[in-house]
Amino acid sequence: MLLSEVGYARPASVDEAVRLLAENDGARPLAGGQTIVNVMKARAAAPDVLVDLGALEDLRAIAKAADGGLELGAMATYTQVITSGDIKDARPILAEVAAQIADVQVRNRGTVGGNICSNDPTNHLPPVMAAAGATMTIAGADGEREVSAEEFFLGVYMTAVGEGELLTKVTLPALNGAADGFAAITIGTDGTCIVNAAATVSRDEARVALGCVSATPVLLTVAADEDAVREAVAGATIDPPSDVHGSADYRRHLAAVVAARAVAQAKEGS
Amino acid sequence: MTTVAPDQVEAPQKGFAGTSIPRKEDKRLVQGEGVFFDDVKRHGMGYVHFVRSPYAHAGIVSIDVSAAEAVEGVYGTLIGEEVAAQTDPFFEMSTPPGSEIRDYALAVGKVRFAGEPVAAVVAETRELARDAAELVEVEYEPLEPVLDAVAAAEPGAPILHDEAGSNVVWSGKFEWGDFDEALAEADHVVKIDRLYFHRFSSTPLECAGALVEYDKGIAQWTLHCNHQMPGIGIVWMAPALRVGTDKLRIVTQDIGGGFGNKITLHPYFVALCLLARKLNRPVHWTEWRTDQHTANTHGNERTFLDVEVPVKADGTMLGFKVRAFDDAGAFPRYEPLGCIIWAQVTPGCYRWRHVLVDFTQTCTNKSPTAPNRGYSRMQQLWFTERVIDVVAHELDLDPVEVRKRNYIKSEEMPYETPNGCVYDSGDYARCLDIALDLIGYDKLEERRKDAESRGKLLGVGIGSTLDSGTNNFGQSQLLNPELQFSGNNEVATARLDIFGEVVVTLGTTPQGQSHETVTSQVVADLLGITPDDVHVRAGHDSYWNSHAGFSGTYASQFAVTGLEAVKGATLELASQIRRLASVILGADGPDDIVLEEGMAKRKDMPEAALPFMACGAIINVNNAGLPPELDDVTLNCRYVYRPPFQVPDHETKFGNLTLTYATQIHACVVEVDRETGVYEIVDYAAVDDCGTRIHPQIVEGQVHGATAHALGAATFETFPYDEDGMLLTSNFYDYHVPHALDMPPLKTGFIESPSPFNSLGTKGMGEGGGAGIHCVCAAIQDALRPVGNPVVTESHNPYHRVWELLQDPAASRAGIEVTGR
Amino acid sequence: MEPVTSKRITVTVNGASYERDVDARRLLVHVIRDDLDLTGTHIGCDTGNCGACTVIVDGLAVKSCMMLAVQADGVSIETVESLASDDELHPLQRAFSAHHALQCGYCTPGMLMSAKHLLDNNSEPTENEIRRAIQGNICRCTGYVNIVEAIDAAARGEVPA
Amino acid sequence: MKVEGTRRYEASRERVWDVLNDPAEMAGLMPGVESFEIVDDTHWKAKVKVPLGLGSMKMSIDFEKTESRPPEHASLHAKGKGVGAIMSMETQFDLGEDGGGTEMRWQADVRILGQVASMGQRVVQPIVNQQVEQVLNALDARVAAKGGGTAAPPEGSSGAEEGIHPGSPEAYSDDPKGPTHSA
Repeated sequence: MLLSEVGYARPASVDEAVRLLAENDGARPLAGGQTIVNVMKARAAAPDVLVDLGALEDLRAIAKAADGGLELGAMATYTQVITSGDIKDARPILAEVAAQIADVQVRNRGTVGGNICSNDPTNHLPPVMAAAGATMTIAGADGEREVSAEEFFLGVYMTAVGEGELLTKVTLPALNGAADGFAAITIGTDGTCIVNAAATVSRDEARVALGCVSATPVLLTVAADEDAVREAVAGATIDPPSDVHGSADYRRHLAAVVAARAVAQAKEGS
Repeated sequence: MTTVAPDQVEAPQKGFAGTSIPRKEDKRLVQGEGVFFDDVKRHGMGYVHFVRSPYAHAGIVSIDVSAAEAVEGVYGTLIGEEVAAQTDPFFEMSTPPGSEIRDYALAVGKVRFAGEPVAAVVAETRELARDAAELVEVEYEPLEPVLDAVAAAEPGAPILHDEAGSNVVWSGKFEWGDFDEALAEADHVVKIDRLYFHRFSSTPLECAGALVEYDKGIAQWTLHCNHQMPGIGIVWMAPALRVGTDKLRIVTQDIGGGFGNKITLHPYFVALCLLARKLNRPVHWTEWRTDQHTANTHGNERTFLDVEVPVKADGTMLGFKVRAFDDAGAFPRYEPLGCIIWAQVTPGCYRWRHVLVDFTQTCTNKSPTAPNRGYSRMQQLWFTERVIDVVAHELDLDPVEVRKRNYIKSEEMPYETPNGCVYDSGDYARCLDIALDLIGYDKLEERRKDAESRGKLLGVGIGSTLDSGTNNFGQSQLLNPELQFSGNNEVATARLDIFGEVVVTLGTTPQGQSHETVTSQVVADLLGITPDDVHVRAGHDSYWNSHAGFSGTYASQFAVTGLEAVKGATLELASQIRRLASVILGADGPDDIVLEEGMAKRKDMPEAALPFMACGAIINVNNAGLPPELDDVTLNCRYVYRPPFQVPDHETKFGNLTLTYATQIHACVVEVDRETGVYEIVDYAAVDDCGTRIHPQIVEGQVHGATAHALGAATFETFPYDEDGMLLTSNFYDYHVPHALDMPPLKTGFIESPSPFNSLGTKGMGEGGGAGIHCVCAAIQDALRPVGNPVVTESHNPYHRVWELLQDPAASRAGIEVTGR
Repeated sequence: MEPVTSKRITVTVNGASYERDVDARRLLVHVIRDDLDLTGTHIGCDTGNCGACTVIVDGLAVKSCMMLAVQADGVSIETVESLASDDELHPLQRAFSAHHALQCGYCTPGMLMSAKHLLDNNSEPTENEIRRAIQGNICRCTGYVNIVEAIDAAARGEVPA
Repeated sequence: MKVEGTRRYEASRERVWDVLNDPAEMAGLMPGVESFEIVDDTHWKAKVKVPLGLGSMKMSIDFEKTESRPPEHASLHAKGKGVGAIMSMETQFDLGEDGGGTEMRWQADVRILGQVASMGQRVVQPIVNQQVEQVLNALDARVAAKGGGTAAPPEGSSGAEEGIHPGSPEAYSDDPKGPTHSA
C-alpha cells in the first residue's frame, strides 16, 4: 500500500512526454495506473520516474479512420470505448470486451494503451488486437513508427515500446464484412481471465488469438470451422502456467473451447 | 444426564421486540462518521511497519536494525530478543507436548511461517516506516518446512517447536455409544478413505490494527482497536506483559467485520504495547490485506481419514468412525479449543448414536488458525453432510429421503446427543420441506432435461447446519483437565441518568450485528419506552466496567448472553424505579406501579405518575429525606448473566457444551457445463430457525451474509501453499471474494422454535451459513452422477476441480468401498 | 519541466478547496484519510479490488487507492461526507438504512458513492445494471441482497422521509 | 520452478567452459547488472536492477560454484536478496562434444519467496522464463565474442524457448534472434 519514492512529471505534450521518457533512466508512462500502481504497492517492481499522460487530451480521441477502420487514442478509457458510437458502428467487439474488464471504477480510469502495454498475460485487449490485426503507432525521439500487433507483444509487461518511446494510437482495419468474437473463462462473473481467446473471421478464414496461455497472445490462422480451430489450438505451441485457478492441462483444454466459442460468435456476426 | 431444566419462556409481549425498527447504528455509518480504529489519530504518533519472514521455516542467525534506526524520522524498533526479555510466553491451553510451545509477540530465535513478524520499525510516516523496514538486515538459516497436518504427525517430520519436541499440539480419542454393536447391526459399512475440508478465511473487509497509547504516569495502556473478544484478549496479554489486567484498557467503537479473525490479535497488540512504552509515544499499526492473508488467522483445515459408516439397507445411519487431523498452523493461539468445539454438534442433525473419533491437531509452517465463522462446527457438519450424501448415493437412495429418515425429530427435543449435548428445539424436516418448496423440488426432472438440452448437467443439493451458540467453556477441561475455564458470561449496565435518559453499556464488541438496535428493543419493552429513548453506547470500553472474562462477540452468543445480561440489568433498573415511585407516590408497594411512556404510574391512580426525569433527579441531585429502605436504590444497575452449565465429565467427555442450537437448512440447484467444469447456481434457498426473532430484518441479513461466505469458500476462496510454504492467494487479486454479480438470487424462509433454555427464547445464529458449502458439494455430486458417479471429497470445488471429476470420475471413487452383509 | 518527488496540489473536496504538499508516491486515499481527516473513505485491500475507497472524481466513480494524489491536482472530489446536506440524509442513505443494506458499515461509504455514480448516470437501472455498478465494491456482511434492493428503492424514489 | 533446455555452440567445449568458469564473465550475464565483485574463483557477488517491464527490481545476488568438472559439467548456486523478494537458484550445465561444436544441456530450478510471489504465479513463471532466456542470450554473445561463431538457433523443451519472444525492449534490434512466438 506504501510505494517507494518515485519521480513524477506531467508533460503537456507528446513530445515532452517522449523527451522525459528518454532522458530519465527507469522512466515509465503512467496512464490509468490500474496495473502499475498495484505493482508499485507490492514493491515487486518499481519505476524510478512516472511520466503522467493525464494531460495529453488528444491521446484520448476515438475516431473513425478514412478506410472505415478505427483510430483509438492510447489514453482512451474503457468507459469511453464502451460508450463510443464510432466503436459501436466500426468494431463493436471492443465495447463488448471492454465492458468485461474489472469493474466500473477501473473502467473509468483504465486505458486501452495501458491494457496492451502492461500486457499481463490475462489482459483482455492484447488477444483482441492480435486477432483484429491492429497496428500500434509508437512515438519516439525521431518521430513515429508503426508496429503490427504480431510484432508488438514481446513478453510479460514487455512490448515493442522501448525506452524513451510512447504508444500514442491503435488503429484497427475496417471490418468489411468480417466479424469479431471473444470468449473467456473467468474467475467469477467478469473476473480475471483463466483463459481467453479473440477471433476475427472473414469469409471462411479465422484469425484466432489465444490469451493466458503464454507470455504473449498466440495467433493462429485457420479455417473458420470449429473442429479445425480446436485442432489448430491442440497443435499450437503454448506453455500455459499452472496456478491456483487451473492447471496447465486445464488451460490447454479451455484454450480450444474458448477459441471455438470466439470463432462461433464471429461467424454469427459475419 | 445433565439436561438443564427448561425454565418457563416468557413470550415477549408484542412490543418493539419482533419488529424490524430502523437501526440506530445507521445514521453515523451511512455518513462515513463511524469511528474505525484507523480513523483515530494522536499528536506525535508513530506508524509501525513489521518486518516479516520471507521463509516458512528458518533459524534467525542475526538481526541488525542499526541502518533502519539511523534514518531521520525513524522513532525506534523492536526485535524478538527484547520481547523475550520483557515478556513471558503466551499462556498455552494444551497438555504436553502442546503446552511446551513458547509463543511470543515477535519471532524469537526461529521463524515458523512466511509473513511472521520478526521486527517492528516505527517512523513519522507510513511510507517511511516501510522504507526503514527494508533496511533491517535479518540473516536466516533456511530449514525444511512441513505443510501438511498428517505428515507433520509422522516421525522424522521437521519439528517446528524444538522445546515441545513434537508437532502434535493435542490428540485424543472420543468414544460414545458402542461402535462395534453398530457394525454388528449394520447391513452395510460404507468406507471413505479421505475427506478434506480446505483452509480459507472470511477475510473481514477491515483488516486488523490498533492505536496504542502508554500513560507513563499510571503505567497503563489504552488500545483503540478492533479486538472482538477483549475479555480473553486481556487474559492472554496481561500475564505476558507482566501487568494486572486493569493496566490494559481496550476501546473499540466501530469494527469492520470480524467473523472470528479478530480474536487472536494479542501477539501484535503486545508488540505495540512494548513499542508505545519503549518510545513513550502513541504507536499506530494498520494491517494491510496481504499481511492479513499471509499472517493473520485462517479457518480450520481438517482432514478426515478412514471413515467407516455402519448403515441399514433402508438408509438408517447407525454411527461413524473417523481419524481426524486438524492443522493448527505455526502456533496454537485459540487452539487447541477447536479439538473439542466440533463435539458440540458431533452427530450433526442426525440420530445416529455410535461414534468413534480419533482426533489429532498438529503444527505446520503455515499461518496460525483461529475461530473463523462456523469455527470447528462447520467442519464437523460438512463431514456429516458429506457422509449422508456419499452413503445415500452408494446405496442408490435419495439423499433427501435419507435425511428425513435420520433427522432428529422435533418431538424428541430437547434431544440429548451421544456425548451429552442438548439440542434445545427445532424442526429440521419442516425446514427442509420449506427449502425444497422454495427451489421447486418437485419440478426438478423437467429442469434437468431442459439443462441437458443446453449441454448442462443439473444437480440439487441439501446442506443442513446447526449453529451451536453460547459456549460452555468447561469443554476446554476435556482437552486439559487442569484448565480453570468453565461456563460463560456477559455483562451489561443500565441506568437512569440525571435527566431520566436510559443509558446502557454492553460487554460485547459488535462488528455489524446491530447490538445497539436489538438491545434498545429489549430495554424499551421492559421499561415501557421507545427504542429512541434508549441510548446504547457504541462499541466497547473496558473502562465502563461492563465486561467480564468471556466478554466479546463471537460463537453466536449475543442473542443469548448479551440480551440476557441486558434484560437482567434492565429488570433490576425497572424494579428500583418502581420501588422509588411507590414510596414517592405513596402506593401500597412496587407491584402497584407500572412503567409506561417514560413514566412510573400508580396502577390504581394513573394520573399519579413520576416521569423518569424526576426519578433520575431525585436519586442523583435531590435525595434528602429518602427512607432507609431505598438506600440500595441507585438507578445504576450492572448485571452479569451466567448460562446454566455444569463442568462436563473429564473421563467420558460427556456433558452439555452449548446452550442453544439454531438451525439453517439450505437447498441449491446447480448447472454444470460438461465441457469446462464451470457451474452456476440457478436456484438457492436458505431456511432459518433461530428461535425468537427480535429483529427479523437483522436475522435475514445474517443469513444472507453467512451464505455469501459459504458460496465464496465453496467455489473461489482458498488458502493453498506451495512447497516452499508461500501462500498462493495472498491478496484479493487471487483470493476472489464473491461480488454482487457472483451471488445467485437468495430465497429465504424461516420458522421460530423458541429455545427453552433462556428467558427470551432466542438463539445465537450468526454462523449457520456453512450449509452453503455442504449443499454446493452435494449439488455437484448429484449433477455428475450420470457421468461416472464421481464422489466430491473436498469442500472446495473450483471449476478446474469439477473438470477433473468429469475427466476421471473413477479416481474420486478409488477411496470408496461398500461392504454388504 | 523535470520530474519531482513531491508537489503542491490543489484539490476541491466536497466543495471545499485544499492546498497540500504531497509526495509523488502518496496515494490519494491516504491524503483524503490522513491529511484531510475525511475518514469516511476506507481501505479494504492492497490490490485495487475491494472498492471501499471509492470516491467520485470529476463525476466518475474511481478507486482512490489506485490514484496518486499528485494525479488529483485540480480535480473535484466527492466523498461520502458530501451526501447528506445539513443533517438531511441523501435518499440513498435513507434507503440503505430502511432496507438494512449495511451491517458493519465498512464498505458502505464506497458502496454509496458507486450507487450515486450509477443513479447520476442511469435513473432507472435494472437489477443487473445495479449489480454491475457495485461489482467493484466487495461487502463481506450482507451478501448484497439488501444493497441491491436499497439502490432499486432509491432509484424509484420509494424511500422513507 | 524448473526450466531446462539445450544450446549448441560452434565453439569447442573448452571455450564455452572458459566462459562458464570465469566469474567475471558469468557475473556479466545477469540482466541489468550494475556492479559485481569477485570474492574468489568459486564465489562472486553482483548488484542487479532486473528490468521487469513495469519497473525494475533491485537485487544483490551471491553466486557460488558448487561443482566443477571441466570441461563437461558445472553447477552453480545463486541466492538473491531484493526488496520484498528472495530468489534462490540451482543451475547445472553439461557440455557435450557435438561434431566441431558443443552441445550444452542446462537446467535451472528457480524459487522466488516473499512479496513478489504475491504477484500471482501466472505472472512470476513467465517473468522467470524471460530472465533465464536473457542470461542464455548473454552467454551466447560471450561465447561468440570469444571467436566461437554465431550460436545456432536454440531448441529445447523449456518454456524459455517456446512461445516467448527472447527479445526485450532493452535488447531490441531490427532482426530479433530466434523464433518469433506467433506463427
